[in-house]
Amino acid sequence: MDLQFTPEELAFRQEVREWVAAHLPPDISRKVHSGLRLSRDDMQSWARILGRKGWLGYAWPKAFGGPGWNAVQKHLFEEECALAGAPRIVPFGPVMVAPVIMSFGSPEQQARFLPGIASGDVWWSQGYSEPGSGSDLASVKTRAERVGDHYIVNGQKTWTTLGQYGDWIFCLVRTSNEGKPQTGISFLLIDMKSPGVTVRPIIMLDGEHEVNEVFFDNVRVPADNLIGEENKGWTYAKHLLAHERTNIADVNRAKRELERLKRIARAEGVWDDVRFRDQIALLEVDIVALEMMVLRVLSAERSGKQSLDVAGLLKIRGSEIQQRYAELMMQAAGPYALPFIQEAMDAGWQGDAALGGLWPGAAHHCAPLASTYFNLRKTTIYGGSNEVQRNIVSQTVLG
Amino acid sequence: MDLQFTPEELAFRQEVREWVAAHLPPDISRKVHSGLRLSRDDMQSWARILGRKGWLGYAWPKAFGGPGWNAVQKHLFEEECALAGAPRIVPFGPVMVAPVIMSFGSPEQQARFLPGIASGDVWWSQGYSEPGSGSDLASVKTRAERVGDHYIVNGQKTWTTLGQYGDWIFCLVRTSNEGKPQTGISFLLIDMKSPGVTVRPIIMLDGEHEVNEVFFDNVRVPADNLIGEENKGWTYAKHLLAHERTNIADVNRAKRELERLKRIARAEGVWDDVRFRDQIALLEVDIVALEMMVLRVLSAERSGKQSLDVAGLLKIRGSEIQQRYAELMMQAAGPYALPFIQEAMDAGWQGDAALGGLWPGAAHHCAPLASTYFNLRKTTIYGGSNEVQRNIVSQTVLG
Amino acid sequence: MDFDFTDDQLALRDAVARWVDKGFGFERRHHLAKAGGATRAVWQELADLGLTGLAVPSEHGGMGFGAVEAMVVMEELGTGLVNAPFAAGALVAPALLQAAPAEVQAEWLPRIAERSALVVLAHQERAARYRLHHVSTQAQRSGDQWLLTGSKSVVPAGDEADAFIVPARLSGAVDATDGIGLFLVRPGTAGCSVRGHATQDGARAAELLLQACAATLVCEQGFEVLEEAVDIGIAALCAEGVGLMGKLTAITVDYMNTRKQFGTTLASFQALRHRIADVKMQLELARSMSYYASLKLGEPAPARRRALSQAKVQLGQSARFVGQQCIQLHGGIGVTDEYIASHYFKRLTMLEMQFGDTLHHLGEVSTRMQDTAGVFG
Amino acid sequence: MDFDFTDDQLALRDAVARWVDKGFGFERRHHLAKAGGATRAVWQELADLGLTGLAVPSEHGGMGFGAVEAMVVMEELGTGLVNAPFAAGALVAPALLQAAPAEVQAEWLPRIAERSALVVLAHQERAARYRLHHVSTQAQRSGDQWLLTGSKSVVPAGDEADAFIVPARLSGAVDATDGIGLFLVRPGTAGCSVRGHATQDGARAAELLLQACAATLVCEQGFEVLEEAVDIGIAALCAEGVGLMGKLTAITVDYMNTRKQFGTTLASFQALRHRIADVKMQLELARSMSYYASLKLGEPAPARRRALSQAKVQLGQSARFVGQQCIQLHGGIGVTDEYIASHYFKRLTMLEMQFGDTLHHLGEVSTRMQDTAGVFG
Repeated sequence: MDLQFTPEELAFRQEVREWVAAHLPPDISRKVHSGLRLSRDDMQSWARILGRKGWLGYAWPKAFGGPGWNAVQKHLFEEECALAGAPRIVPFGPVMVAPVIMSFGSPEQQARFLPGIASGDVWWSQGYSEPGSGSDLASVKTRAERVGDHYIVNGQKTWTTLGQYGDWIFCLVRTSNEGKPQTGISFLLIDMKSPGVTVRPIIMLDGEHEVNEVFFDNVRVPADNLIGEENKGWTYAKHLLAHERTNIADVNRAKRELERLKRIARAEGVWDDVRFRDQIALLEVDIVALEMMVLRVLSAERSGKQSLDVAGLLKIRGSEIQQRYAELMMQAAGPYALPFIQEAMDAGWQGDAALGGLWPGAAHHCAPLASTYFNLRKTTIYGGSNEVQRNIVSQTVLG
Repeated sequence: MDLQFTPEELAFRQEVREWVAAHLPPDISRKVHSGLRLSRDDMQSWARILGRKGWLGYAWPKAFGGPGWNAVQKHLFEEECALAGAPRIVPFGPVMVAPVIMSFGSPEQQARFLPGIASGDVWWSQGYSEPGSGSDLASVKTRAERVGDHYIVNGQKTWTTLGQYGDWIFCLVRTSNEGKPQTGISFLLIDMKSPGVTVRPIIMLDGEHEVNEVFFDNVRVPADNLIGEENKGWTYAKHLLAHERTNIADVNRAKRELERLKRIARAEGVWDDVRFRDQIALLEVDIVALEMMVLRVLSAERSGKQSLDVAGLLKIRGSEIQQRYAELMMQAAGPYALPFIQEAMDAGWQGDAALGGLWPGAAHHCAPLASTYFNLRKTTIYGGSNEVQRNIVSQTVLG
Repeated sequence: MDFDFTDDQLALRDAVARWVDKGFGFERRHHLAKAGGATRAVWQELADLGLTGLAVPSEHGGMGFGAVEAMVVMEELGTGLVNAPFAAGALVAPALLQAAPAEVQAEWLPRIAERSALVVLAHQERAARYRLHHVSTQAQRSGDQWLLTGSKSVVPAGDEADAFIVPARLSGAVDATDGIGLFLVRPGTAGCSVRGHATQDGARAAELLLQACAATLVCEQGFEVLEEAVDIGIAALCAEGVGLMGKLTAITVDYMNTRKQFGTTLASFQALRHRIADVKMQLELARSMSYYASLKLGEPAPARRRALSQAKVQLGQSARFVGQQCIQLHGGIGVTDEYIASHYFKRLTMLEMQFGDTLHHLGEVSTRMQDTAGVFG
Repeated sequence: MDFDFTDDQLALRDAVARWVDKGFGFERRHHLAKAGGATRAVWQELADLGLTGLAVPSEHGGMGFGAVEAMVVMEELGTGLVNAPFAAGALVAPALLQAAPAEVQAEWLPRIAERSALVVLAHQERAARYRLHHVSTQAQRSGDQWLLTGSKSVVPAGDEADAFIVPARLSGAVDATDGIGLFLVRPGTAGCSVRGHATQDGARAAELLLQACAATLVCEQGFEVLEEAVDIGIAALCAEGVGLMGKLTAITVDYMNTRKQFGTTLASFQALRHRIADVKMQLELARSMSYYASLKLGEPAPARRRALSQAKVQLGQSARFVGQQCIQLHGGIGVTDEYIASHYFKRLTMLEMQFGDTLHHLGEVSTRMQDTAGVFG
């Protein structure tokens, strides 16, 4: 047992740290550290920078052009990116669909799709959820009918994160109504520029356009775009979910945000207020405990000696912690959390210069706090709601 | 709307206060205020004092010799008794079986049983729970077979509080196996001195003998002791449960114990510790809110204008508050909560005089604190566990 | 001891409820919020119902109603998610103006009651957090007039108001309770700049900058009046919160009884049923403490302050739990702008940051604790 | 970064587990507790296994094992609900004696390792609460010997110990960190009175009264040694707590899968299933922080103290939740003396009141917070 990283791991971390420091655009990291709005360009330019280095697919095996890192290295890479204020990698391409294509796609599909994912040039979206499906993902209603060498797709997906930017979308579609709901699902890749695809925004409670509805109206999709076998899509989707790793806990982001919370608490004069400070101290304990749980998983993954089935716990705890730091930041702002000035979410916003510019009370850092709190309510709902996660955890405990 | 009591109510309270002050034996109230062990004599002597005044059956209508008080008067009486440090009235006779006898018993049964209950001379026990029944009270297995003018009773009851002192016990017994479980239950009064009745102690986690198992081995019970009709006992039992009132919240006791917590916090030097004091402040808010909820119920009961179906909420909250003040008292004691010296639960215990007597550190008031904390874990389990109460509350909310 | 409402109070409740039903549906509310926050139009409609004169003494043309009537109205405004500055303009401002000279009262109170003037308290300063006695805005006498210099933040409906009541320091250190005067300032006066903005809960507020701005004296020793007015504001928030929570709970219950997952309604899952039982608990505790808050407003300051802080602590705990859980019980739809539940949630959240948050008032409760306990303790 | 156990550590764990399985069942444990608390007999059995020498340096006949081995043993002792003073005698005492002069070490450490002497820390004073620097017991030089006067409370296994390590004040105010010496006191010395008593968790403790009692000097500046030894004690409690919680959870899971209510097992009720998921969460968080506690023991004092306080806060939260909920999930049987779960609950509860409670350590975490965050922060 050892809490320290090996010299090799430390050297690896140092290499990542220096590279990130040299390549992450300062205007982007400034936005991330301030909780401000990221544009499509912000996200994609960072993806392309990583892509050029070969690190956008940082979890990919060497056979597919990835760096072939082990679990600890992946974690250290994630940590360095998070602490440096890099945008989170938009996961739908490199983290979600790519492993499915690697495992179940044909060599032709791999050659066709993986390079664009690895470079960050092609933006992928996820087409799982449908209106009414909620936590019951297998209740897929979007139909794909085989007609000659095409599928004709009709139906609707929803909660498609950043789908307004999507070039391609991977979808669960229903190709059969026989048997259990899970057995008639196929995994289909769809070009979002195809005729009949419509993307409509869903505005979230914080006023932001982050998710979408995607409609399919007689969309013709070449049969070549089917991954693996027809009606086996649920298997591939489960494979994908099983590969969601410790990053589900988002503990590195939590560490960065805890540091930000401390800065905000200082600026708002509550750092020395014993009651407020105790709340930060409790959160700090929560984050250390979560990080230790993540490290335990990494150690178990690397050594293979002990299995540690705590993915559900990491999701539950990680999401609760995200909500908690957002809540404390908002409460630190006090009355200055109340204003709602959407423009203030953009970096460089100066507001009305007549009153000295900036946010009311000139408390500019307070601008995104309430919105972030509202936004992060989603974390206990998406990715398998925390209620569903508790079902899963109790299954492992009670049988 | 008015938070003040009427002059009549205030005069009533004053009358009760003065009477209790004059009649409650100081050695008993000292034990109650210190959380020490009450003997059978302590409980029964207070019951008899109340009985002589006609106040043991304080909720009884005038027709049966009660004072005929309204809901507010009953509450004020309970409050004055609690704050003065009177023992809780052992409810099985005057509060539980008496209303059933009044409503469903024959005039002969009323004449035979009520006087002994009203005077405090006859100690009643409750025979509802059985091994394995838990929260599912209708799963009664104790059988009563009619043979001539007697029932022959066989089976076992459990969790019989203070059953070791019982003269009589009212029981739910199974007289039929037909239909739903609820339909074959009868309500039977059994003399505990009958041959075949055995009482065995259950020692609780705090080391105290508070509850018992009661065994019935071919016990002959005169059919005259049947209340109402055979197989209708579930109806009577439900009537009894419906008459459990706001006292279920035990808010008056909570007020008394909060005052004691403050005294203990002072003595232990944590009254001025902002962290500990905040915990007391939070509990104080909880208790005020619970008391307001109780008062709302009383007002609704008296006026009949608005109905307020919050019995489940009162049970849940009241029990949580009891557990919380006990926990805070224990934590206030700090290391002095650790010793377990059973004799110290008796008033007047002086311990080993060689070391100055009394509790370790001479912190005598710490003696019962951990035991009380352990003991009160029962409050969220008994009387319909808080989980069952949440089922009931959700039924009223969701249908 | 009586918690029944009188027939008049029930009629008042019905009047507000009818106006909400007929004229203030979600679409209008949503539209107002999107357009940058509620406008004077809604305030005007409440004036037309006679409600703005609720707390104005009858000699000034108001109804001279008390705390219970205010509570009844606030609860219904909460139920309807009405984002008009009613508490600020119709409850807090009249309480402050009670301390004003007769001629100031005669000038403003009838206009509040009858012609819907909107007067609001502008007390929040940058470094004050929730401490009412932290006042750095300076008041200086210049000839026969008072000049104020300083700035105030997040003034409710600040760019729609006809006047501000501004605490300003006549003497003493920045956090002394003595030496705080109350002044009336009109927008448009030289040296008074107002910058309005929308708020997270669909209303408006403003940043107020005073630079040697002429002001009318309300009273020279204003701290106790300020405290009492803020307590009135807290009671109003408590009642509004009860309305918000009650309606949000009802919306959630409806959703749970219709929305299906895994082939059955949400309402059939025991874990969710227990959650709604806990929601009901928090709602009823908050309602109990809202009654308590309103009924304690007439007590002497120490008992009143303690009670109002207790109530705000309960409100904070209940609003947080009910808001968060009702959104969670909805799932995805609960976090969208198009669905009404998220707007109830946002307003419930913002109650926390007004007139002192839960930690602030927990501190007040802790400081003011006595040896006794309970409602009458 | 590696959380695997070595084969030797796993063998150590097995050895303790086998002893528990064979020789320390619930009946024996229950009997010992009823008879007034664990006796030297259990300590002797642990000595026979070689465990009392775990932390004693090899030059004194011990195994010289480190923090991870101590954690492994404590976790198993927790699993087995072993009420012997192992942490006090085998972990905390050797840490304190490290600061002693060579001859004192040579006298006591081999006896701890080989002949099962029981030496315990006696530091708790009436007014100190959890502050280690609050020491009012006085040490005075008289000729060539030291005389101690004062009293110490709730000394673990105090009436079964062969010696006490007693912090006493050489100089300074009652709460100064300077001027605290450590002394070794033998029971039976003139002026040393010991009054033993049972504890809530089935062990024993004692009240120690010193009246000009002759004592051996361990070290004159003892505060830092004391702090480090207490941190070792905290890590031991964390590990024991993990063992206790793990086993109590397993007992509860078994019960839920067998006990029927309303015609079905408890394990089929979703509300209870979610509760056990939350129990599992608290267990795994506590386990994570137990690792953290042990692995941080070797760090410099500021980082070590911060980490150990963080771990104790987690232990407090987890032990409270797991203990309370596992009892609740059992229903009535859970609060009886005859059933093993209640004894796990009582021991878990008492962890809170040893070496500083959750609020105390939350204060430590708060005071020691830095700008950075996380395990390596």
